[in-house]
Amino acid sequence: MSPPHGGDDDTRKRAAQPIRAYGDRMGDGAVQLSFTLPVAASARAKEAARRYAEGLGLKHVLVTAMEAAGREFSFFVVYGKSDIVIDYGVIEVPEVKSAERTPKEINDVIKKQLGRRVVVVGACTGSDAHTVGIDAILNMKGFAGDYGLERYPWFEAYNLGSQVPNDVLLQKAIDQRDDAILVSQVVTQRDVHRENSRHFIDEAKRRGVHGKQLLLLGGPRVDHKLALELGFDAGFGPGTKPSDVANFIVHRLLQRRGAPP
Amino acid sequence: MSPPHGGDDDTRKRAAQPIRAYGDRMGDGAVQLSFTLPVAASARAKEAARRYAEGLGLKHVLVTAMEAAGREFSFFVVYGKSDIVIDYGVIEVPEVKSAERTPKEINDVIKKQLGRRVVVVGACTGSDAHTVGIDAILNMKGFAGDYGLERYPWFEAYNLGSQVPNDVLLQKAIDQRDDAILVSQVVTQRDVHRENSRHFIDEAKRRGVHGKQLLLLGGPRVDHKLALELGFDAGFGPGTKPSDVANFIVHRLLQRRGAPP
Amino acid sequence: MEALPIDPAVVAECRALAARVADGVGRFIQAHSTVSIERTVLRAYGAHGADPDGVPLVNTCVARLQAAGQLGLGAAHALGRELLRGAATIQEAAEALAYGAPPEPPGPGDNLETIRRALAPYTAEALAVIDRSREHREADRERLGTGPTPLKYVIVATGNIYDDADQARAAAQAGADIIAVIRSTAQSLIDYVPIGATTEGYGGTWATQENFRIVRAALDDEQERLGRYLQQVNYSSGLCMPEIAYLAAVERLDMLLNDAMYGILFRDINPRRTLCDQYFSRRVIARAGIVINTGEDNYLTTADAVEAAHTVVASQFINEAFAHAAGLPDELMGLGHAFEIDKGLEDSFLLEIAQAQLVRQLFPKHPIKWMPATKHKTGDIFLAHRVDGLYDLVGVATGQSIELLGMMTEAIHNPYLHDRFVAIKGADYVFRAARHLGDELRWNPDGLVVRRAREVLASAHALLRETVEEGLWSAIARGVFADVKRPETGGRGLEGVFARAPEYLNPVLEALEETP
Amino acid sequence: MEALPIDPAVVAECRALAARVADGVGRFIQAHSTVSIERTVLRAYGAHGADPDGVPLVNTCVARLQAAGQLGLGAAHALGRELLRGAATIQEAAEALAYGAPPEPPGPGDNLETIRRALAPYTAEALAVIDRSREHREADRERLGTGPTPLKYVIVATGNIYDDADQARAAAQAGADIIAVIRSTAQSLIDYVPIGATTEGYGGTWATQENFRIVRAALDDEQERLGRYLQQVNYSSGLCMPEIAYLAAVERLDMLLNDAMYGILFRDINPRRTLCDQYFSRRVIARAGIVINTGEDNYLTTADAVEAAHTVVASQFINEAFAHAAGLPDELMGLGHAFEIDKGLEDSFLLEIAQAQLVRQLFPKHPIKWMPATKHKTGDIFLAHRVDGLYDLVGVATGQSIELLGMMTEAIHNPYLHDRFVAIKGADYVFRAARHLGDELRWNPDGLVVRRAREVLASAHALLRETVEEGLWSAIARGVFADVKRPETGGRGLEGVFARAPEYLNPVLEALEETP
Ligand code: B12
Ligand code: B12
Ligand SMILES: Cc1ncc(COP(=O)(O)O)c(C=O)c1O
Ligand SMILES: Cc1ncc(COP(=O)(O)O)c(C=O)c1O
Repeated sequence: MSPPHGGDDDTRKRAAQPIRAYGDRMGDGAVQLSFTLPVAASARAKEAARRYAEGLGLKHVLVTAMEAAGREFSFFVVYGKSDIVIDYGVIEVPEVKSAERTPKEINDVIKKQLGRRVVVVGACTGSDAHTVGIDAILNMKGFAGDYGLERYPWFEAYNLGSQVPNDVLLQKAIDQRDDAILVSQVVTQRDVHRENSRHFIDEAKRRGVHGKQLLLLGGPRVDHKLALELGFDAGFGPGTKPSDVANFIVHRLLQRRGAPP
Repeated sequence: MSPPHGGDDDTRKRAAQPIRAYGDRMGDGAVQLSFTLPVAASARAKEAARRYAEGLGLKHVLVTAMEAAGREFSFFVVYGKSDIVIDYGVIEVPEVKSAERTPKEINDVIKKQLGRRVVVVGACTGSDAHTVGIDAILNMKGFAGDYGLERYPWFEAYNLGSQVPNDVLLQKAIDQRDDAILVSQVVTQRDVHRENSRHFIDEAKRRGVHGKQLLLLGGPRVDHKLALELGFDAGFGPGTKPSDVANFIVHRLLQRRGAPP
Repeated sequence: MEALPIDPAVVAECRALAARVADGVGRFIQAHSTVSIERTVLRAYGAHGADPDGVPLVNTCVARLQAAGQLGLGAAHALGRELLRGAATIQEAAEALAYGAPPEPPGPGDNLETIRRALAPYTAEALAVIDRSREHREADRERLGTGPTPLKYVIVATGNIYDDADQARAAAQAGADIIAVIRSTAQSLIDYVPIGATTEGYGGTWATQENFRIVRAALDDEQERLGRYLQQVNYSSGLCMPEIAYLAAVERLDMLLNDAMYGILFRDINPRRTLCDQYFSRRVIARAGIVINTGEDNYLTTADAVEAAHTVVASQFINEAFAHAAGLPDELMGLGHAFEIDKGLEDSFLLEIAQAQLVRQLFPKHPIKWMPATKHKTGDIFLAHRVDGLYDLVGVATGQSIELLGMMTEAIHNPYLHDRFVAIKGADYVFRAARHLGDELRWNPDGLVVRRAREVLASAHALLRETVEEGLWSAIARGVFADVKRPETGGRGLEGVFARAPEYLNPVLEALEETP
Repeated sequence: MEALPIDPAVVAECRALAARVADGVGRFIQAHSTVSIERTVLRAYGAHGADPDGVPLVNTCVARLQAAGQLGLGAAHALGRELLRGAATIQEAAEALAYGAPPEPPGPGDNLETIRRALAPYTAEALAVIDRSREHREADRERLGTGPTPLKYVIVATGNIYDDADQARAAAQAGADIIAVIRSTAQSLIDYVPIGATTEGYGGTWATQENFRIVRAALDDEQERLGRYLQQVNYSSGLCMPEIAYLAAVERLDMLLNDAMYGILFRDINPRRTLCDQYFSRRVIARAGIVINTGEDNYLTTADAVEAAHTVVASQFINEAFAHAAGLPDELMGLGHAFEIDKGLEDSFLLEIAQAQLVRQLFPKHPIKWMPATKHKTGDIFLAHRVDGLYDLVGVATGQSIELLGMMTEAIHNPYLHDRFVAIKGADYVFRAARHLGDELRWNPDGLVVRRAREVLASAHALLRETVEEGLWSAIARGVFADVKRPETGGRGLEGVFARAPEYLNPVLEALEETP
């Protein structure tokens, strides 16, 4: 899945680079679709599926499967060709930026340049009980062989666990004068993660934390772009390692002190 | 897959019936996509995939997988919501029409009403060597427990096999004064089946067979609509049974003689 | 499948150790009750309805009794006294307790026997309602029959009960045997059962009596068309575990997610609370003839499935012991386990077979519930669907009773209508293609599968031994299960646990405890 | 996997019977040659190029000799005579034969030994070219190594050789070990090998020497980046079977679809023609160290995989016998078989295991090639991908050597770039997860798998016995294989078969036949 940062982060203006989807022959625009329509399987239903795909702009539409997913529902697999061309050259994506230090280097730099332990608190907020993600970042054990922040001598990490109301988390962060607050949101049905996160930011603003402590958002449907839009300082998606997070926090703290990041 | 005929063949004008795709909640427009873009996996590539899906008119786009399908190719799985509404009420599909007689009834009606054996010839044409489909219709063994036309005492069926040039097939049909010619087309890459079929019809016209002998087209990507467009009398897709074909032929022959079909 | 050569003596010892573990907290359970147990008693007697704010009558009743320091006697005690004091109906009595004058302490005439006698017809009726529901279900099931095992179990979770009902029907039409309506994210932490039909939930739909009815009605209708009995599942779990057990019993649900440990570990519900609640709810469940689904599969979402496999087995023995203590026969114990080993590991498939077969052998009469890969799934739906194919294969080869079908969109969203369809079609293929694979297989006696099964059992045995020594409270507090630490007095809902007074009265429980 | 208990005596008898079957037509083969064999001889000597209409020089040469009634002596005879008459080079000699004065019959001085001597340096060079290519391949393979078995074999088939090369690279990057470029639909019926790079084919891409080079160059480059030897496959099949074998040998291809029966049954090529051609082409292939892929899997696309399973096995024995007769060692025989049983059948998975393991056991040293489900796949890509998951599982459990990966879009189109990716990722998962499953499995000796394997072997044995009795020509004519009937003198290309004259000369073949 997408590397949370690093990789292709060359944001200088690029030359136009039109790209199309590719299946059989370069640029053929081949796309696979599947969906369900609320009608019984029949020749008419298949035709409806074909038109549906055409409605999406596909040509040479092939309804390759029509399955009776229920008495009144048909599931379709469809292939077609799309004319869409994307100019890859103009695509820019905000990416989390920081030096790529090893955990040891991170500890060293905190010790030398900040001279105090970095305090962070994290939780899975709202009614969300999925702690595996935030645990992966904070707990000793870490994630994919990368140790969690609890294990960094120069980090002081608090993990409040799951189902933590936004104001409880913020209060704790204020009490401890944290450097960073880590919010995890995993349940996303009907955008409840956005709603919760917006509410968190409103609360953070109300309490004057916003812009002072670093606010990090993470979860399987989170990316840096979304997090920025919602008012966080950074967003972290699937595959994030604890050291990615540590790097970002230290980078920003050093930046604030005007130190070379 | 679609029943080749029968089923929902009520072609009277229907009331408007708007339908949308359905995943989680009725009418949510949920659609799954997958495609490949010719760029290396990266945050920018993922964004390109998102825009691609938006280009297809999807909203709430979620790029759920970005996989390095090669050094310079990324494969994406995407979910999104489409606003497309299809009026199911106005959808009409031409369908092969005929009485639904059993093989025994078919033989009886030929004997009584036509009084002579019905002669048919079939082949898989052009460079296509896929005989399984045409064999399923013509050979004794038949398909899915339904006997092939060779087994009907009142049919005289010739199967020329595979890779038969259009003119060879037509010549044979002319020589024998066939009632029907059965063309099978299975290879469809870059629409070679349409091309072959068009050529067949042109030849059939040139030789005066068109409009005289019944011309049937079949294959996995054939349906009645396509066959009519190409100039055939009927089209048969996946799942066709020999008795469907026998029914159609007899129905048309009876119709021509003005007999009740 | 050929039995794996494991030592029956070790198995017997595990069972004995687990019984001792359960016993160790059994004394606590017998000496305490909880607000939700008491609310359930009131419901069983027929108290129903809510105030204009939606607070259920039974909650107000119990809260008031607790505030007045009278809950130690049990809600039935107060209710009976109201009857003795002239309330014409249970509802009138409950309303008096809830909204009338502050509850009075028992007076001199209020001896236990008098109260019990006043309640007697209602107690009988409370049990009769459950029994009638059970008979209704059993008659339907008898008449229509069920599909072959593994039974195909799917989840609906749109948040809107009407969509759920539609999707439940479609799933049944596609071939599902069992439909579980998943609950909204927050429900297990809420200390009351909402009322009425609901259309807004996140990650699931609220469990309410009316919602149970809506789905059951849809399935009742559908099963006649399909000629195959359809089972409904919900969650007797969280702070209202006993109440939901009761509502499910009345509404003819077939299965309930119900676990002695899940709420503690995964919802941070207070251990004392959950252990008391599970006892009472299982008494109801046993009477109602409902199959429980335990939640050991969940352990492997927070702990590693290779390292923590034995904790699943140990916990299953403990869950079994608790269930036995609550009168539940083996035939109603759908112990949970899962196909959760990291898909990237070499020979993960072998380890999964070992675990699945081990559990099958350890719990031979139990309708064990086999859960799909979840944690290691990603948004690549094609790979996910393939992983679920191997899962289905293990399921049919090892003779699992109930299979929750894996969804190719596990890492993406609550299942869509066609996700379920694709899963059912795929499972049907695998089950048919490998129907008698289990009869064919024999295992290399010196191989990895046999070794692994033995190791897991040995570790479970060791863990049970330790747990006996330190006691369950301590083991849970140390994070032995699911890598989650829960202190005995932490978590939510402890305030709802209270010591039974010497004159504590609960005729419903007494009757349930008399169930043969 | 544990060996299935089949009777080794029956296996030995099958082998002996098959040798007799091959022998029965061996006399015919030794007494005849074909136009494509002769064209191959000319190519081997270095004749190349085409006329302005694209008709290859070798075709014109041979056609002219045949028209002149001189082909019975062999093309080498005429070529050698031209050299003796003063042609400075092979090319000059061939051009003279093709475009010069009408070929003259041999004169008094044209005795066999003189001609052979005139050709001798060219004969040596013809063999040396093949040997150098083989050494080149073997050095690369040695240096880079290959992946673990089952080797992952995928197909590219865009019709455009440049797209094919891109897709071949992408497939290799995704993990493929072997890339086959499928041919355009009509090629096997065309009696010449087209020339140059091609960009328009249907259902595949033309097999030309230049196309071979383009793909090999791409793989040469890619394998260095990946540090894993990459194999290229094409088709030595159809009317130009021997010529393609030669071009492939020179261009360092690693595998060739090459079968004694496929062209007869599936392309309606004349049986005599194919049986002669297969002999010569296999002589080339043996010298070149190329692995053949036989086509028995195809039988199950026209015949039923349950009923006709034994015809696959019988044909494999026959193919093996023919290959042995042509000097091919077991290690180069990639006999084909397939996972083609109707997916809707109960216990189809068990039958597939039985067949896969049986073939594995019967041909232990052979790099057998296991083919995926094709016929019973539909446009439901999700189910198709799941079916291929079970296929991969059988492949790794039974230790197949080469696995052509199943494609979820099998029933739809020639594989797209990502179809291949999805298949490779899926196979990697299954192969890893079940890496040592084969070491674990033992089979119920009284079970279905063992019974089925024995039955199939017994039926194959009976069929071979019958075939010995009636002779191969007759068996093929009766439709014993693949349910397809092909009379000895029917089909295409019979006009290209001719009796070798008593003074027939073919030093290339002689040299190949001397290969140890
Ligand atoms: C494990 C799990 C559970 C466990 C949770 C145990 C626990 N203590 O966490 C249990 C079984 C309890 C559970 C329960 C439920 N679950 Co759940 N669950 C999952 C599952 C299988 C895996 C999630 C996971 O652990 N991933 C692994 C971690 C490491 O990945 P991650 O969370 O993305 O974290 C990484 C990054 O995102 C990032 N990150 C995450 N947070 C943060 C925060 C910060 C600050 C930073 C920097 C980084 C960061 O770093 C991590 C490491 O790289 C997913 C399906 C799936 N395969 O994704 C479903 C899933 C998330 N669950 C789901 C649901 C609906 C539920 C329930 C609501 C169902 C129900 N009604 O009963 C319940 C209730 C939970 C609740 N109240 O929230 C749905 C959500 C649907 C949606 N899109 O809204 C999913 C997708 C399953 C499904 N398809 O239905 N679940
Ligand atoms: C079997 C098969 C073969 C066999 C054919 C054996 C034979 N004698 O028929 C063999 C192995 C030889 C073969 C070879 C090739 N094949 Co092929 N083959 C298939 C396969 C697996 C099944 C086709 C089949 O038999 N279906 C079963 C029959 C019963 O279904 P059906 O044809 O649709 O017929 C039914 C109806 O359509 C209808 N019907 C059909 N015709 C007619 C005619 C009339 C008049 C009527 C009334 C009805 C009717 O009735 C039938 C019964 O219901 C398909 C993949 C798939 N699963 O579909 C690929 C497939 C068709 N083959 C394909 C290709 C590319 C080839 C090759 C060109 C590959 C190559 N380069 O080597 C070769 C060459 C063949 C050639 N020259 O044409 C592609 C075609 C791609 C495309 N869309 O263009 C497919 C889709 C595979 C793939 N994904 O790449 N193939
Ligand atoms: C035993 C048990 N109870 C409950 C749940 C569901 O959680 P909640 O109680 O939050 O609805 C699960 C989850 O799978 C479970 O296994
Ligand atoms: C042995 C063999 N030769 C050839 C082919 C391909 O057909 P064609 O000769 O038409 O290219 C196949 C098909 O899979 C085959 O198995």
